[in-house]
Amino acid sequence: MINTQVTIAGVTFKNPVMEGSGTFGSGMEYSEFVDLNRLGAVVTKGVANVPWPGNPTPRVCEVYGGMLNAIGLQNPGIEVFCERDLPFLSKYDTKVIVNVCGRSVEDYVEVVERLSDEPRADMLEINVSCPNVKEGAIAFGTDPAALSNITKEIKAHTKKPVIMKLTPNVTNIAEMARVAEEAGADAISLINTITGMKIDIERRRFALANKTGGMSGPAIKPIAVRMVYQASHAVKIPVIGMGGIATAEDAIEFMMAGATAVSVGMMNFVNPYATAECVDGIEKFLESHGIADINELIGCV
Amino acid sequence: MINTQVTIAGVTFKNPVMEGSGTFGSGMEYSEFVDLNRLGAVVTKGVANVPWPGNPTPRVCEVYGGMLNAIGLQNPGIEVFCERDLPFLSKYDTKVIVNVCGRSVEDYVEVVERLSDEPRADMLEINVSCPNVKEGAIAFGTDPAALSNITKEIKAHTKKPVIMKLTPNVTNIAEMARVAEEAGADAISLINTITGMKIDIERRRFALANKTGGMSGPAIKPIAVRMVYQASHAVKIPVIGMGGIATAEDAIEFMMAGATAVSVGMMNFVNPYATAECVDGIEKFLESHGIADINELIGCV
Amino acid sequence: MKRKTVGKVLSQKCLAPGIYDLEIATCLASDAAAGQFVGVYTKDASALLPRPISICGVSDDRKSIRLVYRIAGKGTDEFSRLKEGDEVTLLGVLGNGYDLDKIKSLGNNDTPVRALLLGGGIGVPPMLELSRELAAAGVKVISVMGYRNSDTFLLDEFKKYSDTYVASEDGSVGTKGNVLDAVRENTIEFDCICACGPLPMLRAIKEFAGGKPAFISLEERMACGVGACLGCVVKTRDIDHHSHVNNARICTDGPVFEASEVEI
Amino acid sequence: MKRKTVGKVLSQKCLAPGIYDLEIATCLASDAAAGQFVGVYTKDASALLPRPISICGVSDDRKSIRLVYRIAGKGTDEFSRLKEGDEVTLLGVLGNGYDLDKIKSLGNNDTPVRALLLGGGIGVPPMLELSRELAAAGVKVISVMGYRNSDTFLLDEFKKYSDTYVASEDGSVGTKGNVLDAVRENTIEFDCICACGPLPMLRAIKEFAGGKPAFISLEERMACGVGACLGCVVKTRDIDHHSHVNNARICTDGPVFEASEVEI
Ligand SMILES: Cc1cc2nc3c(=O)[nH]c(=O)nc-3n(C[C@H](O)[C@H](O)[C@H](O)COP(=O)(O)OP(=O)(O)OC[C@H]3O[C@@H](n4cnc5c(N)ncnc54)[C@H](O)[C@@H]3O)c2cc1C
Ligand SMILES: Cc1cc2nc3c(=O)[nH]c(=O)nc-3n(C[C@H](O)[C@H](O)[C@H](O)COP(=O)(O)OP(=O)(O)OC[C@H]3O[C@@H](n4cnc5c(N)ncnc54)[C@H](O)[C@@H]3O)c2cc1C
Ligand SMILES: Cc1cc2nc3c(=O)[nH]c(=O)nc-3n(C[C@H](O)[C@H](O)[C@H](O)COP(=O)(O)O)c2cc1C
Ligand SMILES: Cc1cc2nc3c(=O)[nH]c(=O)nc-3n(C[C@H](O)[C@H](O)[C@H](O)COP(=O)(O)O)c2cc1C
Ligand code: FES
Ligand code: FES
Repeated sequence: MINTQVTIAGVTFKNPVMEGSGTFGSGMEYSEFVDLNRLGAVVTKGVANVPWPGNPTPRVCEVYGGMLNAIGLQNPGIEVFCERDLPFLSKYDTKVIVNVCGRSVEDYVEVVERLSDEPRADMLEINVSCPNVKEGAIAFGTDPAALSNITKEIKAHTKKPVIMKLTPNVTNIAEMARVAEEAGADAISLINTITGMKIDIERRRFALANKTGGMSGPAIKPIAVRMVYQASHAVKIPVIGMGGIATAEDAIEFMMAGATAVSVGMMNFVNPYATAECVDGIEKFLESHGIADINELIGCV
Repeated sequence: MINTQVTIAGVTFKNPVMEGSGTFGSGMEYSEFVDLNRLGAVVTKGVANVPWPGNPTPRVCEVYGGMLNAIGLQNPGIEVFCERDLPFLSKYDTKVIVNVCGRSVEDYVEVVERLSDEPRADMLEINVSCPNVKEGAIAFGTDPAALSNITKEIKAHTKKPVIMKLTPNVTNIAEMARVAEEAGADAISLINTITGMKIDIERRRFALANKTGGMSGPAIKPIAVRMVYQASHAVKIPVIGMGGIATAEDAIEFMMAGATAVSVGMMNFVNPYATAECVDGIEKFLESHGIADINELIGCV
Repeated sequence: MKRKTVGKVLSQKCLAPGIYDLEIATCLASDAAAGQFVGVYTKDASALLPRPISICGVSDDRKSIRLVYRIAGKGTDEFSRLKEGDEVTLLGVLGNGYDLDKIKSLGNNDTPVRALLLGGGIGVPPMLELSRELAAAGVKVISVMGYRNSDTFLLDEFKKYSDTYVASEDGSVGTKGNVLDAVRENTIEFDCICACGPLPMLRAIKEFAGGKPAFISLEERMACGVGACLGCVVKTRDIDHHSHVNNARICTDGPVFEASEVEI
Repeated sequence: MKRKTVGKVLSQKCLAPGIYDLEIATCLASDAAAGQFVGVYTKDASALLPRPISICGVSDDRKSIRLVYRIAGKGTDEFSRLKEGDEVTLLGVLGNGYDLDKIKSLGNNDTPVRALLLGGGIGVPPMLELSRELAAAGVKVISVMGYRNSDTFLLDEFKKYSDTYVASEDGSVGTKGNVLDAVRENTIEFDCICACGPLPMLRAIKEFAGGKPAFISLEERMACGVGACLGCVVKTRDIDHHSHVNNARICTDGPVFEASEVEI
């Protein structure tokens, strides 16, 4: 029997395959394509204390080997989320990681507290790295002191395990990982999108209404792998790796770099079966390589 | 008559198309493919005060839409450079930008001083951003104080216009641009490569002997465009933009983002005619769009 | 059920400069209806996102769909080189199409409902499948199709299902001007409007419709096509059921909306 | 003169499991010589760098080249699907091949020079063109080709130009073992060695050659293929002429080196 289970902060996942917050809705849309029971976890779209309308359109555009998005964290707010999305997810035998966004520490804390009594939320992922909202969410992710502060505040207000989702738009990812760990984070996830820009030269206009957007997709994978390697070697807490994962081979590359679990992000849009295919492919890889326990792969390079 | 000339720090280029340091040797190799007289400038491979052997192999690997390199700035040292490469380049009616690397401020200063009497070196580009040498060259590019210091030192030791080449591996590129400007840089160029990593999952080995390498190519273009936009809007000195440029359209996108000139880097390897095709394509674009002066495009978005 | 699936090209022809007509054998045909669309994947690894293209026709045996599209960039350029027998990967069927029951319900029992179909430019093709479906459902169809110049396409087929009028910007065929100019010129009467075309045209139609229902098909940049990414939203009059922030998703809540419901 | 140019596939066949033989009509054929290589471009936008593949043959009319390669990843996999008439983009001709004049000069006037050609695995193909050129130049050629198992390829052709011996790792054909085992087993005499194959084989040959000249063809990851990027270096005994740091560029200073000059 091959073991594909991984454990993060006491929560055991049947396999290390999740999807990137914001690329999978709350699972509902892709449940037509993928049996959600097969996933290690469903990571929900970022949710705030109140509904957020997000940014003006165009919000997405294609770039070489990837895309830019500036959704601006449109979300229905925590109430609708708890009433509709969590009950939907509770039908499935998978873990649920709720991604949380906010404009201020208080916003985050409000959401986190509201979720404390929701048994269906297994873990919280704190998005301090969205490059697409003006109000400073990204500042939490780029300033070590702010990251430390918000991590501590959140930890003080919830008993659920907390994953801090880091931004790649920093000089020193290892330092940010250490700051999160020291402030009490139970795990970190990375990378969020890298800030990019596209210009429509015929119209002399930005391709996105927001001017800049977050880049994701296979094009950013080498940067993500490097950061996962650097971060996971800087801390003892587990790392969830993502950035351009399309196949089981990509997932394994992240695990070898040091990730305990992995997320498929924009490649869901390109291949709605990508998460399930990663699960299958990882099993096949373990089998054909005679590896009894997936945990052997973590950081093995 | 359409004007394609651009001027940077008093040096006038017949057109804004150059190539990225290290991707074109000293022009010799590509002179079989491209008439160097057609280029705005030839930017030479980084040269140090003494010969550098560079890193062990494998030094390069392919990634989605780009490549990683960890050449480690192998170069024959400034003496051979002045005796062989500069005389070769002086046969051509193009500007020569000499890219300079070093391990310490003194190294840089030594090269810069040696070049002061070389009339064939029109400008100096100071590489403070190579991610592939251990000795800290990158530290000059990621630490504002170090960047300021080295810029001032170099300016104090040469009368030639100085371009500071910035690294994208920073949290705030606008700040780094401002630091360079305040310290006296005549121009800035960006982006150098982004640190990335690739793992060969079959062999459980890093694809590069150096573990990490600098990523270049079309995959990084949106990040480069964004940084050129941010940097050029933060300073008054001209910006030379690069990162994934393959076509005239790419070049124009960088100019619209704020670049006064542009460089073709790894795409020379994919299309050895890329620089000349950019020159042609830009002319055609100006013509078909009724633009009399290329300077109109700079930062027009 | 939505699927990503590989179809086979049955034929492709060029209808007008830059306009192509692609017939694809695919299991998606069994579900496809007027106003819906598919995502078409390129084979170009640099261009990963599916290209949304509307259903222009479904074969009678429901085994193939027809896409009519304009070359607008690298994806559609690649598609234009597809040949009989080539494979093409599709995501679909996507979106809510035109609500035929609603349209039928607009009439009274005596006279058939009169649906005015307005298509502008590359908004013409989806109207063809709609005209066929409406005609089959006993609705009286009046089609007014607008083109830039005399490079018209699909007109003969519209005539099979509808009274057909034409407008062209340069006046070379039909009414000189846009589709609404043609409607006015021909004093066409109708109970509802169904439209697809550029945003300014849709805005004008929203205004023009007055009290009558106008079903318009919207476009926006899309990533997922299935309602997950929230990339393709349009502002709505009422709170949307999904995000509760007056932002409907064009790919799933649309692309067809009642004009009065959206702020365009 | 080096060029990037589009060639046309004349034929492709599979020689052994995973080994393909591709004949391409291209202007590069006029300059190509044994030991040189071309960069072959994929059509896959995610895989941009040219794949270095050695010249396995040049047609008599110097209008086409022949490449024999093993499927090793996504580029070669794509190439294996090329069919007659397809276009393929090449960069070439690259590198310095074997120095025929030098090899010829190794003999005395009475007896012809005896060149021992050693090819291992996918190092076999470049030896074929070399055997042809050497034979044409009046050199006596002895070929010893090593394979993993009985899936040999090109052997019949070697026999046209040379005394031909075989080694296989599993002993299923020829000498069981590697090419040097076969050389010893057959007590082959020679004036020089020309070799291409995996690094351990080349290292053993360097040792084995003793005082005799051994020309070996090296491999390294390449980006530009033309000497500009300094990606593909090998440590050299002497200071290299380009960077003056005992690092020669395999793509331009090689890929063929005298074994005594490089540190492998
Ligand atoms: C619901 C819907 C239905 C459509 N139906 C048709 C149709 O039947 N026939 C037709 O010719 N066109 C149709 N379009 C427009 C069509 O999607 C674009 O022309 C096409 O995506 C352009 O792709 P490209 O690769 O050629 O262009 P590129 O500019 O290279 O595409 C780059 C990216 O931008 C997106 N994009 C570019 N233009 C548009 C656009 N107008 N709308 C949405 N995304 C765009 C592409 O999908 C791709 O992701 C429809 C659009 C939508 C949203
Ligand atoms: C001078 C030279 C001559 C060669 N001649 C032949 C030949 O005649 N026949 C043959 O089958 N093979 C030959 N090779 C090896 C051949 O280049 C690789 O097998 C091929 O590049 C693999 O490409 P891929 O896309 O299939 O593999 P991938 O692994 O997908 O390639 C990824 C990247 O790695 C590079 N790469 C992978 N393997 C090698 C390798 N062994 N050497 C250099 N680069 C590599 C590719 O070029 C590409 O840039 C030669 C290599 C060199 C350096
Ligand atoms: C359309 C879109 C929306 C996203 N929304 C969120 C979000 O709400 N919260 C978050 O933490 N990350 C969000 N992300 C980031 C992804 O979860 C992921 O970190 C990133 O896209 C990199 O992975 P990828 O390259 O596989 O897409 C979003 C990404 C995309 C493409
Ligand atoms: C093989 C290689 C070698 C390089 N060497 C240098 C160098 O010596 N000095 C330098 O400043 N930049 C060097 N660079 C960086 C390029 O000049 C350029 O900034 C970067 O590659 C981004 O542009 P691109 O995406 O067009 O390649 C090198 C890049 C590559 C790919
Ligand atoms: S395209 Fe993703 S929600 Fe519509
Ligand atoms: S591959 Fe660039 S120097 Fe050899």
